[in-house]
Amino acid sequence: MQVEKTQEFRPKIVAFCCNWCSYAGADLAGSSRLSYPADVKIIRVPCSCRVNPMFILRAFQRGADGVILCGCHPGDCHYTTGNYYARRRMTLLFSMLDYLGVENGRTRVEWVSAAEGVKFSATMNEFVAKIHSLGENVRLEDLRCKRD
Amino acid sequence: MHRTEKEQADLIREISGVDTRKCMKCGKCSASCPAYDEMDIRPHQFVSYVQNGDVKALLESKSIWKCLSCFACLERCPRDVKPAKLIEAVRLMVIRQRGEDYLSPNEVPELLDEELPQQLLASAFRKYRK
Amino acid sequence: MQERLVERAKELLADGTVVRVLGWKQGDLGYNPEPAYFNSPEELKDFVYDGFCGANLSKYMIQAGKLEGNTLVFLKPCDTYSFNQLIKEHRVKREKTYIIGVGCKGTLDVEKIKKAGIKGIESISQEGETLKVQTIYGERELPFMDALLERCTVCKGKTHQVYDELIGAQEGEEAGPTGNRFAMVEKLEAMSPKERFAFWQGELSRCIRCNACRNVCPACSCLKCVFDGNQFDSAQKANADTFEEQMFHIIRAFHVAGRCTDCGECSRVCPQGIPLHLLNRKFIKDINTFYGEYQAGEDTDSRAPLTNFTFEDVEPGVVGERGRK
Amino acid sequence: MQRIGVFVCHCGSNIAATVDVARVVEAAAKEPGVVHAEDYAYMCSEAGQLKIREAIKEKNLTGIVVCSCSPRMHENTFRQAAERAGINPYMVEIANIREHCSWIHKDMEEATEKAVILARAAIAKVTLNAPLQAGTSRVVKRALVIGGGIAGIQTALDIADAGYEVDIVEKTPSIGGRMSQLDKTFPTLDCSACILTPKMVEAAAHEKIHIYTYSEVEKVSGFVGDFTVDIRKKARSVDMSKCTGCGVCQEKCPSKKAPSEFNRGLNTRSAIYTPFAQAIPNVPVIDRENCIKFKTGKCGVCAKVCQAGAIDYEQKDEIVTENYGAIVVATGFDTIKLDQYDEYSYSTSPDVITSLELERIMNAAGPTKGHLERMSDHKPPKSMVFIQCVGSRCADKRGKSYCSKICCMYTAKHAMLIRDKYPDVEVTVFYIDVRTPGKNFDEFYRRAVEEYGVNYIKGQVGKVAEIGDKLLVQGVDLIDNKRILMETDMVVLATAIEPNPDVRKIATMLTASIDTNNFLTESHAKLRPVESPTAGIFLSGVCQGPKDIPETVAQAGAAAVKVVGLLAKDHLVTNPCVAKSDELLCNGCSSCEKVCPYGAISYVEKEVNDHGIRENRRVALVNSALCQGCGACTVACPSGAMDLQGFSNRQILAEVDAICR
Repeated sequence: MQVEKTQEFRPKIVAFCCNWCSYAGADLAGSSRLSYPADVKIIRVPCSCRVNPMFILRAFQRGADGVILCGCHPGDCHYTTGNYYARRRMTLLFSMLDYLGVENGRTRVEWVSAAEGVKFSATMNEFVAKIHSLGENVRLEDLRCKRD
Repeated sequence: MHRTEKEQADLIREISGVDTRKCMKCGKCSASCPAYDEMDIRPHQFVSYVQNGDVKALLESKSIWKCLSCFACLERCPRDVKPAKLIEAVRLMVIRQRGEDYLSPNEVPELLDEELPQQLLASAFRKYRK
Repeated sequence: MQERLVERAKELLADGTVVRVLGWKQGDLGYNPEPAYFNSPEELKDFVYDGFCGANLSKYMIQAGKLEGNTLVFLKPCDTYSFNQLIKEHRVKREKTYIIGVGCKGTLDVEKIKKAGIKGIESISQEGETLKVQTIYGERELPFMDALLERCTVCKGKTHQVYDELIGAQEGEEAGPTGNRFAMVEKLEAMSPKERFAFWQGELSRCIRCNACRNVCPACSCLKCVFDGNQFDSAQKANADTFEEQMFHIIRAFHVAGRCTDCGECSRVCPQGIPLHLLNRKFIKDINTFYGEYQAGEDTDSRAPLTNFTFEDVEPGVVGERGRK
Repeated sequence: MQRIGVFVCHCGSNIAATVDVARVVEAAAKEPGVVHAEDYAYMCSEAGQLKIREAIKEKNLTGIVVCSCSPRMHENTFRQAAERAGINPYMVEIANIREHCSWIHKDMEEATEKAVILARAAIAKVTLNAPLQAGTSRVVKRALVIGGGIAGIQTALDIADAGYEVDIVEKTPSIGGRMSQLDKTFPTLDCSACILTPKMVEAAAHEKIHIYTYSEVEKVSGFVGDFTVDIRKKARSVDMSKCTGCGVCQEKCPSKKAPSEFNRGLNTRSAIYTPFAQAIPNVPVIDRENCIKFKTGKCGVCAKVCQAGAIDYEQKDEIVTENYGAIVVATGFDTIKLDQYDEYSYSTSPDVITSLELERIMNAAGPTKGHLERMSDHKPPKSMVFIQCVGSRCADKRGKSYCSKICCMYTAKHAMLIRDKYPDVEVTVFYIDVRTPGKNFDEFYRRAVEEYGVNYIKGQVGKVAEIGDKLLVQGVDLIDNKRILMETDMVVLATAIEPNPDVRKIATMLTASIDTNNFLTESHAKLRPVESPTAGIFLSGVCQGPKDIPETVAQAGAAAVKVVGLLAKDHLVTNPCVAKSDELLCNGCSSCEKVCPYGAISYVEKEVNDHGIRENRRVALVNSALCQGCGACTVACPSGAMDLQGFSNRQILAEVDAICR
């Protein structure tokens, strides 16, 4: 699925990828030339359990339109258990954000293995499409931090 | 509206939802086909003809009327190509060009008899109605 | 009851069991007793225990544990959950603490009394289901239930989780009013995202970042809060705009998730009347739904939900799926 | 203040064709702290690295950012270059503008814009980098090989020959694996057992090799250089130290109805059994599910006839705990289940068999003593049909998407052997493509056609039906474009292979990654084909992907070399990107300790000086030798006392800020 480009809205999307599975999956998507929109920028973290809710909120505060966290499939964590903790943390955090009225589609967790370049690309395409449908994030941006 | 053969091939792909590029030319569709010997253009060739934009031959082919729509080819295809859908799409194009239904539900009771398999009826509707 | 507590405190001071008492002291107004140390029998003359003694003294025991000698602390049933949780987190010293579990009839919300039109409050007394309020304008009355703090209308029980002795209470006592503590959370969940956003925008934009919620919270026991430090570049922002308060309150609620006993102190002390407990209760409700019933402070050794997992835990996508229903 | 240099790689046209590198240089140069920015065709080349080293020296750089390919490719290269120029190797950050940018975007404007942002994020991060010092950890000079097939045996032999201790853990009662089930091997037609058994014997006799058969890996902890593994030795019910391997017990065992695993269920075996004659060890096991003694309490014949007194009905599973420096996975494969392929009548007709079953039928030690016969009536067939690609190259859920690689060649082998031994038998092979890349492979296939007269027909078979005692094969000849309906006596299905189903459990224990087909993932598809991305875990044989015997043996040797390279080290340099606790901020709450998978965090009571206040506090202490740097603790810590070096809170936030700017 390819996302249609619109002139007016270029979403800012932060993708946290664990070093061992998802970052490698993204590399594989790259070497397989499986495209996804340039709006997605990847931050490498050692494990999905390294992602502090603070990082996600900060991204929103700075004007991110969507944040996605990718890690190894449950059971396949390089550090054995990291993604299990990440799964609980993110479930609760996303539920809280939803409770506060932040559209749920702006946050996502996806498990992508090092062999799943196709899934990585497909996930990013879907996620960007979702963000396009939600439009610009106006609810969470801290206007003081906005720079033009 | 006049379409080029290439446009017609695209239309067949669109109607059928078949991606002809997925075919690895193993021939299992033809090998599975109970109407193979009746056909002038065989199921595996349908895939290839559409892929190559050779639609005119398909439209004139008698195979589209010989296909039983039993879907054995569709079930057994290792690549999930669905040749039966292609044949059906070609048939549909022909029927649409003709502009009229050849089978009306009102005529059906008269045609029915005890021996007739249900599948034949379903297949007839697929073939002779728009 | 107040007299019995003072008497017992004096005995424990006298026989050297403790060197100080942590309790509530008469405030400058009739309805605001404050937590205080009493270091001698004489000082205990200002000791007070009535319906306005809502303050949860558990957190003060962190400091008390660092002082010389043992401390006597009075804990209401729900305060003991906080104390237990602090034991689990190695923040208080059980061996340096003498706990008297005090009976509790429910604590009062002065804002509700004021809203009922009662002003100039001097003292209170309870007769049956009625609260009698002595004011400078004479005696006034209102139903006791109508004056309770929200948290006491959903009492989590009158059983002390940890104590050395009980006064005015016994084991297995029946809980106070037990309403559905998640009623408001459910109501919010049923709203559209837009409505929810508007609700919280309205509530949280009143926040003045006085940090009272943080300072009173027994789970917020960090030596230095991340919002005062530079590790996250988040120190002491002012409430100039939309997201800073949300960020503070989300993170605060997240940090206490699975550790919060739902003591309700945050909402009680908020000078702006923000229902902060609704954030904590959302986490509690989700934890109960996703990972099984869990009450922080019920024990001192279980793993908290966020430092635990099962292989079959729900996926974060559950939030969206639930939303579509 | 940091002095940062930014180096933008063209990667030939890989990056430069889609990203305007000059603009990236220009934009990077404007970032705070950046004092040097340049681009070069190949930053990873010696000349490119020289540019980095020179710039570090000339401009007194304190940190560098290389905008290039994935850090998984060249992070180490650039760290070493930095170190050679005298700055700490951890003062290097990579902006991945190839895999994550130029290769996936087509629009130059868009890609350039993104590359600039990625560069900014890396610059923002490196500004906050601090020099890190790597520590060291020990290397246990012993390796574990999981799986005792040809891959495992070869790996173990090569490691042992290099002078290191190796343990093999094999699930079944004997080593040997799939290769022991094969009759002949392509393209030379040597007898499989003749070339395998000497290796089995050599492994068993090797003083450095210890073999645990009928055993499974139960638990793995630790990390590269120092794994701790629990091995479950399943109760054999036979004392290995007493058994002489005389075989009387098997002969006398009254329960003989258990299907023989070794013969793929084509015949039966006794309840006390060795899988095959050349089994190593030559010590039987009692299959308790089929043993009358275990089922009813009565019998005990084997104990009575055993002269050595080796039968031990009371034996229990035993757990052995061992330490290893490296672990090799060699768990091999099985054929897929065919219950979804009704059209080939495999489940209904005994004369439709898999190729592996045919191997057993052709083998002199097999169920028919090597006589080619139908399993239904034991008559010799007059004609045989081979069907290729059954379950391989399938897009549907019934089969596997990949080519199983070995089927074309073993089918040619079977066809040839049958035509050689039974010239009267007509042999027809239905194929989709014949794939013969390998030394002497195509020549072999052509011999089958030209010398042995095997009839190859292009076209997949649609249906196999039972007609009386015959099989009716319905297909097409795609070249002649004609229907084929032929009666035959036997049909052999070239069934797709899949990784041993146990491998998923093992991969989870090892935290080794696995793909959607359950093949273990290699660290790099081309350059590190025998290493798992998890350090210290190596791959041997089909567990990594379909392979024939020569490839398996070659890979087994390669895995052994990698293991030996690891075990030869005195110590390992550890990753310095580990957690670190700020004792002034630590509350002593133990949250971090609870989520640490390595037990690397402990608590100590110690006096701290908090801005003049001296007091005893309970604070977290990270053992940097045990910590692997996952960062779970950093999020569990509410006060932010716990941070991860190299991926600190502030570094990640700086990246977030740079991206959202």
